[in-house]
Parts: sequence; C-alpha cells; structure tokens
Amino acid sequence: MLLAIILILIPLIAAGLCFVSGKKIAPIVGLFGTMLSFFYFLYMLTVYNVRHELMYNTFFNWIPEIKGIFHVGIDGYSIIPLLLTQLVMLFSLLYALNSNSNKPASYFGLLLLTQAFLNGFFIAQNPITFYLFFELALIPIYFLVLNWGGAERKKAVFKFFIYTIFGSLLLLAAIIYIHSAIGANQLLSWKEFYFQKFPMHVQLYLLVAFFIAFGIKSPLFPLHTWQANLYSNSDKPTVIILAALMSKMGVFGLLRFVYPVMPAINVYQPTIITICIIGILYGALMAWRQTDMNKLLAYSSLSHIGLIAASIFVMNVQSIEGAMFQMFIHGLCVTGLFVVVGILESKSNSSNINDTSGLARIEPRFASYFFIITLASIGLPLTAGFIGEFYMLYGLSIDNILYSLFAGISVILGAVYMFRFYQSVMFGKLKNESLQSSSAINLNTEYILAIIALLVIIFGFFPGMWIDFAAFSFLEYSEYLPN
Amino acid sequence: MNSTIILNLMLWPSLIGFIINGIFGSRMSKNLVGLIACAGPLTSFVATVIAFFSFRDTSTIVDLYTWFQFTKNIYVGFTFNIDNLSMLMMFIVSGVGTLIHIYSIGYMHEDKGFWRFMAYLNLFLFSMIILVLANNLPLLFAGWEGVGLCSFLLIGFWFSNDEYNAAAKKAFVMNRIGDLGFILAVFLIAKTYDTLDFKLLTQKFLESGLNTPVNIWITILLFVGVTGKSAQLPLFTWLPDAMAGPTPVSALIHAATMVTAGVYLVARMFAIFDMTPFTQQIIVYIGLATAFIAATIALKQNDIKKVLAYSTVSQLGYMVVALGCGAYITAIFHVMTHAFFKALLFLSAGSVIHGLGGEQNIANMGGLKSKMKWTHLVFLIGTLAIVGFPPLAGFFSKDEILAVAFSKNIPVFIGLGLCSVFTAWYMFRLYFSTFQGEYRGDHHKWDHAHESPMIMLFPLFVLAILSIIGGFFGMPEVISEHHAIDSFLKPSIFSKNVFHVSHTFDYMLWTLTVLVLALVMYLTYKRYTAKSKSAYDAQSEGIGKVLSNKYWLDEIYELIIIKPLRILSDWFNRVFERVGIDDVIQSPGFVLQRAAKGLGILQSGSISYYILSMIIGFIIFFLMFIKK
Amino acid sequence: MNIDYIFYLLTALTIICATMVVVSKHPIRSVLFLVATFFCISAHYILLNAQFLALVNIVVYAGAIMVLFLFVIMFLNLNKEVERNKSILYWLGAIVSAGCIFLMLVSSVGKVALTNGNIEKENYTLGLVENIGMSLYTDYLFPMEICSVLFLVAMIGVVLLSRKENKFTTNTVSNV
Amino acid sequence: MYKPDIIQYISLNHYLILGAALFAIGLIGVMVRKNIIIVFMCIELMLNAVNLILAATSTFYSDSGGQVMVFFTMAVAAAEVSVGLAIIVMMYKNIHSLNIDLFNRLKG
Repeated sequence: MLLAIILILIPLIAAGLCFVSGKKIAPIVGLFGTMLSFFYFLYMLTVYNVRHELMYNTFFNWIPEIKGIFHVGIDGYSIIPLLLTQLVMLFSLLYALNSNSNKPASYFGLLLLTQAFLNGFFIAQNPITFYLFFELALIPIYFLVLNWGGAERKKAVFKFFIYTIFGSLLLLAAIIYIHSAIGANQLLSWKEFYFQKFPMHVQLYLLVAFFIAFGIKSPLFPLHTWQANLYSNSDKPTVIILAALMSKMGVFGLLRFVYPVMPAINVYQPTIITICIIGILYGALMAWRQTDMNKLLAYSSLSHIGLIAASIFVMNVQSIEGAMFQMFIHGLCVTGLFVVVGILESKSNSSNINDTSGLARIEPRFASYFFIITLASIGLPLTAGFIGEFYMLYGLSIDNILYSLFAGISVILGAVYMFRFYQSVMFGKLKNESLQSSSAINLNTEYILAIIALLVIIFGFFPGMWIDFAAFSFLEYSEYLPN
Repeated sequence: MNSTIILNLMLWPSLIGFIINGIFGSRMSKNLVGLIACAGPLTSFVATVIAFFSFRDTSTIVDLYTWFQFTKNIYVGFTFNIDNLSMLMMFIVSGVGTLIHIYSIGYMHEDKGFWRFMAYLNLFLFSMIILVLANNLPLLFAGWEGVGLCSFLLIGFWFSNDEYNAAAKKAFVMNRIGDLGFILAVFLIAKTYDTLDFKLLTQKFLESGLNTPVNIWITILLFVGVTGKSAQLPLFTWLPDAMAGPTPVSALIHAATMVTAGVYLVARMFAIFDMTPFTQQIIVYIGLATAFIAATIALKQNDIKKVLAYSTVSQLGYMVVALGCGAYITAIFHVMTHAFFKALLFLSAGSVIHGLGGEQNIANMGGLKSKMKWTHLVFLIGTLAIVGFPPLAGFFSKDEILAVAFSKNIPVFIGLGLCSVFTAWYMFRLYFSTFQGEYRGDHHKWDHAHESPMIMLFPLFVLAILSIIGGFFGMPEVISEHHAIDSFLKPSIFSKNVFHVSHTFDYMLWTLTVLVLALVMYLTYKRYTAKSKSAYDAQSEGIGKVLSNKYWLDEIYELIIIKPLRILSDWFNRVFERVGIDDVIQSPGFVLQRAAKGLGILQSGSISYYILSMIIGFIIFFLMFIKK
Repeated sequence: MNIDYIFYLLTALTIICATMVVVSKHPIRSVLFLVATFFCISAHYILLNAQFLALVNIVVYAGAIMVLFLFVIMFLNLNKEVERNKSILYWLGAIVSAGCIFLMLVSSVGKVALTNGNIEKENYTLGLVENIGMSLYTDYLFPMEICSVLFLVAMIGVVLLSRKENKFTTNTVSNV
Repeated sequence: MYKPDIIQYISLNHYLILGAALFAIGLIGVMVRKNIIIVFMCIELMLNAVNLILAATSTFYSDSGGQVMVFFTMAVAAAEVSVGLAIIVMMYKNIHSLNIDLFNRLKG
C-alpha cells in the first residue's frame, strides 16, 4: 500500500512510542521509525512515475463548514524536499545518539514529531493542509529548543516564536481571504489555487503577506535577526533541523504560493530581487566577520537561501530546477557543517573559530570530509553545489544579467568566508594540545559526514534525474503562469 | 583504436591515482605512492601519443554521459573533444606533468605529507585534462575551477604556516573573481547562442560574425576570467604569492599549465574574439601592461622563485598580447615553449633550493656552478631560452609575438621590445647572482650544498632538450617554409587573421636581439658577480623603491577593496544588524511596550481610584442615555 | 398604627445603622451596626411577606457571616487598632460620587415608571417556606445543586488557604 | 388570601430608593475606609441593598424568581465571605496590617 499519508503516520506513531518508552529504548525506537520512513519513501520513489502529476493521494473533508479539505499527495516538487527530510532526520537522530541529553524519550519523540509534520508539510496538496502543517511543525521545534540547548535559548526561541507566529498570522489571513474570495469552489489541490486570478492590488497584498510569512521562516533579509542567536543556542540535532529543513519550508512555501501572484511579482520584480540580492550579499558579508561558527553558518545560510528565494521569484524552468536542487544540497551541506561544528565544539569546548586550529594534521579523514562539504557549499564544479548555483544564476540572468552579477558576488564571498572558517580551524599550528587527546569523530558522525561527502560528489557528477523531478512539476504548473 | 577507450585512458588515470593515493597513501610506502602517482600522467601521455597517430587533424567528439540537460537545446554532457589543439595541450600537460611528477618524487621525498602531495598533483592533472579536453563550456569550467582548487591545496600544502594559507586563499579568491566573469559570459552565450558546445559555438560565431554589444560583453567577461586564471592585470597579484607552495607546484601549476588555461580558452573561443575588435584592443593593452609591470617588478626581486613568478606573469602578458592581436596559434606556440623553459627554470631553481636546504634569497647565493654542475647547465639553457637567444625555444616564439605585434600595432611592439630587454636583464641577473661570482651566504649551507639526485635531474635534462629544440616546431618563414605548429593547429583554430612582416624586419630584429642580449649580459655580469650584497638591497627612493614594493599593488587593493568591505562588514555586524534591522522590525513591539507602560500608570492599585473611575464611567454612560 | 409608618421608621433605622457602619471608628462597632442593619432588612422582608428570606437573612447574614467577621476581627486582635482617618476631602469626594450614583439610580427609578404590581395573578404566599422550597427543588434544582458544589469548593479553598505551610499564598502575595 | 398591607400603602419606588440609599452608603464605605474588613463589610451592605430590591420586586410582581435569587445571592455571599476572610487572614499574616492602601501589588 503506497500512500503519502503513511509518511506522516510512521514518524507520528514512532514519536508516540518514543514518548512512552524508556530511556534506553527511545533512541532505538526513534531511529527505527525514521529509518522505516526513509526506506518507505525510497520504495515509493522506485514506483514513482515522474510524468504522473500527483501520486499517492489521500483526501477527505476535514472541516466541511469552511470547505476545508485535507489533501496530501506527492508531486514533482515534493520529491526532493521529502528525500532531504528523510535523510536529514536520519542524520539528526544519528547525531543525537551520541549527545548524551537528558530526557531522551521526549527528545527523540519531539524529533520524530518534527519529522512527521515536516513530511506532512512537504506533501500537503492544498493551502489549508499546507497551513496546518506549517504551524504544526513549529510546535516540536519550540520545545526542542526550549528544553535542550545553550544558555540564552529561552530568549532566542521566544524571538523565533514571535517572529514566526507573526508571519503565520499573515499567511492565515491570506489563506482565509483566498478561501472567501474563491467562494463556492473547493480548494482541492494546488491547481485550483493557481487557477485563481486576483486583481492587481489584491495580488500585491497577498505577495507582501507571503513574502513576510515565508521570509521569516526562511529567513530572508531583513527578517532574519532571530536566526543567528537561535542557531548558536540550540542543540546540534535541533539546529540541523532548523537550518536544513525549517529554512527550506520557507522557500518551499514561496514556491507553492507565488503562482497566483506572479503578475504582481513581475511588476515589482526589480524591487523584490534587489531585496533578495541585498540579503545574499549582506549574509555573506556578515558571515565573513563572524567568529562564532554557528553564527557564521547561520549567515552563510541566509546568503544561500536568499539566492534560492531570488531564483524562485524569477520563476523560469532553470531557476526553479536550480532552486529545488540547491535546497537539497544546501540542506545536506549545512547538516554536514553543523555536525562538523558539533564535533569541533565538543573538542575545544568553544564555538569560536580562533580556539581551534591545526586539526588537519591529526584528523586527516575528518579534514577531508569537512573539506568536501565546504567545497560543495561554495559551489565548486563536480560537487553538487555547483549545479544548483549554475542553474539559479542562469535563471536570474534570463531576466537580467545584472542580477546574476550581484548574486554571483556571493560566490566569491562564499569562498572567502568558508575558507576562512576552514583554514582557521583545520590549518595552522596545533595550538591547543588538549585537542590531540581525544579522537574527534566517532563512528556515527563519521557515517554522517562520509555519506554527505559521497552524496555531494555523486550528485555533482550525476545530477540529471534529480533536476528532472522539479522540471516536470514546473512544466505542469507553469501553464498557470501569466503569459 | 576506439576513441572512447583512448579518451578514458587520457582522462581517468590521474583521478584513479588520486583516489588510491588519497585513501591508502598514508599507509603505503613512498616508492609505491610515487609510482602510482607517476603512472597516471604517463598513461595519459601515452594515450595522447596514440591519439595523435589515430585522430590527427580530425575533431573526435566523445560523449561519455549526460551531465545535465541545461535547457531544451543546451545539452551539457561529459563530452570531450580530441582535436589538434587539445592534443597539443595534452602533450604539454601530460608530458610536463609526468616530468614534474617524477621530479617531485625526489624533491618531496623527505616530506611527511608526500602521499598527500602526490595525490593533489594527480587531482590537479585530472582537472587540467578535463579543462583541456572539455567540449563544452560548463565542463571546461569544471576543470577551470578544479585546477584553481588544486592550486589552493598545493599552495597551502604546508598548512601549518598561516602565511602560506593566506596566499592559497588569495589565489583561490582572485581566481573566483575571474570565474564569476567566466560564468556570466557562459550565461550570456547560452542566452544568445543557445548552445554551449564549442563546435556549434564556433560555427554560430562564424555565421553571425557581428560586432554586437552582447558579443563585446561576452568577450570582455570571458577575458575577466582569463585575467584571473592567467594572472593578468588587475588580478595577477596572487601568482607571486603562490610561490609559497613547493617548487614543483610552481613549475607545474603556476608556470607550465594552469596559468596558460586562459590562453587556451581564448584560443578555443577564437571565433568570437575575432569579431570584437574593441575587446581585442583591451586585451592587447592589458597584456602589454601586465608584461611591462611584471617585468619591471622582477628587476628588483631577490627571491629566486619570485623573480621567476614575475617572469611568468610577464610572459603570460606576451601571450595575451598575441591573443589580442588575433594570433592565437602564436600564443599557443609560446604557451608550449614557455611551458618547457619555465618548468625547466622552476625545477632547476627548485634544485638549487633543495641543494641549499631551503635558501631562496639570491643575495645569499653565488658561485654555485662549482657545486651544482648539471643544475647550472640546465639553468643556463633555460635562461637563454627565455631571453630569446637564438636558436633556443624562446627565440622563435617570442620573435613571432614581436612580429605579430609589429604588424598590428607599432607602439605595442616597442613596449614588448622593452619588456624583452627587462626580461634579459632580470634573467641574467638571476643567473649570475646564483651561479657565477662568489658565494655570499652562510658558509654552513655552502658546505652542505650538493647536486640533486638523479631522479630530479632526469626531468631537467628532458626539459632542457625540449627548451633547445622546442622552437623548431615554429620556425618563421624566413628560415623554413613549414611552420609545424601553425599547420598542426590550423584545423582547430581556423582564424583568418594573417600577419605579414618583411624579411628585412626579421633580420633586423634578430640582429638587434643578439646585440642587446650581449650588452645586457655584459652589464649584468659586471654588476651581479660582485661579492658585495649591496646590489640586492631594497632601494629607499626613486623608481627602485616603487619596483621593490611592487607598485604597492597589494596595498592598493587592500585599501580600496578589502578594507572598505571589512569596515562595512564590521559596521553591519556591530551596528546595522542591531539598530538598523532588529530595532526597526521590532519597533511596533517597542511602541506597544511603551504604551503599556504609560497605561500602567492608571493602574494605581488603590481601590478608591478604581471605584471613582468606575463611577465616572457610569455617569458618562448614564448621561449618554439620558440625552436620548 | 398604619403600616406605612412602620415602613418609614424601619427605613430610617436602616439608613442610620448603615451610616453608622461606615462612620464608626471601631471595627467591632461597625460589625454590630451591620448586624443591626441586617435585622432591619429582615424586618423589611417580613413586611414584604417574605418570611423565609427574613429567617435566612438572620441566620446566614446576621448569624453566620457576621460572626465570622467578628471572629476574624478578634482573632487578629484588631479591636484596639484605630484607623487613621482619611482627610475630609476624601470623604467629600466619596460622598459626592456616591451621591451621584444615588441620584442616577433615583432618577432612573422615576424614568422607568413601574406599575404597582401584577394584579391579575396575585399570589402573596410565595414568600412562605413551603412555596420557596417548592420552586427551589423543582424549577431551580440545578442551580441549587451547583450551590452545594460552590460551597464544597469554597470549603476546600478556605482549607487550602489557611494551611500552615502554605508556600503558595506566601509567594503570590510577595512576588506578584 | 392574605395580602400584605404594605402593597397598598407603599409603592415599589420606595423600596427602590431605599435600596439605592443603602447601596450609596455602602459605596461610600468602600471608598473611604481603610480597614479591609470594614471595606468587606460595606460590600456586604451593598449586596444586601440589592437583595432588598430583589425581594421587594418579587413581592410586588408576585414572582418567586426574585426571592429565589436572593437565596442564591446569600449562598454565594456566604461562600465569598468565607474565602475572602481566609484570604484576609493570610494577607494579615504576611504584612501584619489590614490597611487597604498597602495591598497595591496590582499597581502598574
């Protein structure tokens, strides 16, 4: 039986089991649950027909009074984020195995709950289901950060929560408006949503609402100020989810919601893309001067996500393919980088990049994984990072070559800050002798890093099929684009 | 033989070597590592030889698999093109590459990271081979960035030293600036011509043949890429710093192969450059300026490798001038001869450094010819080749460039001529102060100075022979009817540009060359064989000061680009993020908080007040109802 | 003696006692005057033929509640404590505002124009115990039962509040 | 059937005015007194004023609802007084005073 909703149910049930099981069993149950959903998804993929518009549907009348229909299913856009979710959750849980946290039962339960809601989010097939999971996913993350993490976590998560709730409110208002404007029709799937034509001024309001809602989630400049503090104050498995998956929720939401407002985007395109590009460069410049590894990665993430968002706004086949692919690769890279940061922090008890140096001499394997992931994140050809950036920058250049010029500066700055990070941590003299004592990576983390390094290289050499998933969906939905 | 098999043999062996050495190298013996590392380029070289005999004068396209389908019409595959141009480059890359691999076994033998070094060299060779063989722009770009990455790894090979790391990062970042130009050019090409395949592109360029703004932008952006990779003004300052890497790296990457990638690219895309005279003008002047500035800086450098580095930059300037004039084959010819003699010079300089236990300052050398006979000999050959002493390799290629410049643009010719004089001056200065005269340095080192082992000398001999005979492939028509390189490359680079100079000019030029060389040789001999070190002191005033400070180019870049960015970024970090964004976004919150504080005053905590206000409210309501 | 004289006398007494509650300085006296007021009100109830209410008023208010007050005052030993008077301005303000309320109520009494009773279905025995009991246990059964729950809750609340080691109360008062 | 004389001689308005007067007196007490127990007692007084009006209306309209309402009010008042006094005792234990001006924790 192949149904998309099972992708929600597996982690959900596993989460329930985790909550009630004991200290020792909970991690095993959790790992088993996420593996099960991973393999289930892989099995689904093997049967998936990319040319088929929607597969594995489930829908029922959820709130009949407001014509709210619950509808989940898998289309071309869902594939890549889903694969990313399963992979990253697996890595996150694997990593969580060695961080000896207190209350593991609720910890793993919450992680799996996040996975369930994220899966639901990515397979939601109409606005109201989408909104349901958009909100639900926030809850377990809130508790994860609130209970496990750094010293200032309460403040950081409060800020995050307020920001996100504000954005969600706007999104809710927009969805309610859309529902009421559509009148008697039911929003069964995205297509019926894309079919709607709104007047220009309404489109502008909707665009602002979407931009703020998803811009906060992503985050995009200038709505990002919650990000750095939250990343540096959360536990590593949580921050992996935040950076690799929650940030994708924002851009994925943009991708889902921009179709009906495309005319407005086309009119205001220079402004929107300029905001995105400012964000790209701003993030890169901020990342350059950070000394805290987490914050550095947070700002680099801001920069990368800005590029993805910009290419979603220009909305042509290359930019969308690139954006989808880059979502995946950025998710993988940022997972790897945060695992690296976690290892470095546990070695030197500090997240300052100046407190660690010269590790490459004693940890050559670790150094090479880290290096490959770094290369992928700066977009070197023959790693997967290049493919996404190439597509996206080309997509931008179709509208205006200047967009790609300025967005491309981030490629240079990316090399600057990532190599600054890498060199100051791995190269130089071995300052602190205590670093030498314990081995940096244990088997779990080595698996994670090795798989990620291998994946980014494989996807760098053979990106073809994965790019096609997005392309087919794009072509299918693009008939709703104006002109 | 099947073209696919040959191509695979050309392409993959180095990668396999990299993987084996990279994964198992630390556990294998050094000899085995060296053997595996050398086997890669050697196989490629042999395969190239086979290809040379099988596919000469044809353009054989081998499509391995689809990398990605970029747009509906643009297919980007792992597609390779074996034609004469790529074969010639393959000869240079794999041939010189093999020699330098062999040399490295001797040079790096004592280093703890020997396996790592050989692995990186292999990876570099793999990238370079991709670059050379690629049949479309993205694949070429993959090699293009790949060599940049290996350059980064190898410059920063001794990564405990932070200065070396900085140099490595500088090289990579400056290359990336160029790469941005390159990739934008790729986008423009894809948008305008709807293909990224070299063969189709050349066709389309030749068909359209228009000097449109788009074409000008494409060529300019491509050239930006070239300035990064081939170390032209304004992006050349990374190359001298790149000498931080081990000497074989300088020889292979920063002299013979990688830095000539830009020249190769322009030669590949000759058709579009041919139709944009405006860009060609820019290219000529940038090449000339680079040649001139680098040559003058080299006059005052005391580090043996730095002199050679600036000399490389200067020679690249020559090639770029040739490209700007439309003489693509001449440029490639110079690439070839330059690869021979510059690799030779670097390797023999490495031999000197090796023999002196790491000493690089020529002020502390002198009289080494008695200690290192063979090195001295090959260095002399290299010097004579680079200064253009007939009939060595440099003579013919340089002469051709000068002739091309003369036929196109007399002022440029004069400028290049001047550069040649400078070249002669700094090369002879280098030679005399290293090998002739008396030793000026630490006597402890003198006692230990020794000739290098055979494994290092062998590549030197081969390169020396090539430096002597390399020029004969491209003899001018005065001497021979048959210009081998020209006729070999014509099928690939069928540019219609013709350069004609009178035979009288050739004879005059040669005479002048020999005379000037003799004069320079005499003057430098006088000046730099003395025992005193005063000739090497950095001058504190006049032009000498400007030159020994390299025109303060690094400082200027620091001041006008890096520092403002750093200040901006710091300002963002400290002020803007908090005040400009956070506070602005949260200002509604602040307003609410303030309002709540203000309203809080009403909440006095005294029951009487509450009741009083309640009563006032009652009365107000009552009066409102009374009115009705 | 006409019944309206009784009413006016009783009313005057009620007002005087109520005023004394407010003005007397000693808490015990206040309590006692309040008890007197309640007696007066009970007398009013009897005049209105609401015997049950009159009895309950005496038992509950004048008996139970006021005893509770007295008990607390004595328990806290407050009979010596003499409250410092507030200024005359305070009194003035309070009287004026209360007077306003009074005027408001009185003027609204004039406006509403109530009729003097529902003549058609005159039933003057509903204040008797029997009738009140009937309506309490038929029409108002549910509120009645809820009342008992309320008492239970109040009892638990009181017990909880007056526990010796009551940290909760201490904290709420000092930390709010 | 017995008919109370009062209905013949006294109008409902009298009772309403008496209730209003008692209410106003209670209000004055709440406002001016500082002793929290007295304030509490004044509140009881106000409650009784309302009770009186309810009972009077009930009689004048021959509707038992008003009297039942009074009954419930008394029940609630009893509960309220018990809890309120408990709270007062607790507060007295904490700050050793019954001055209402000291209970101003709600001050904004």
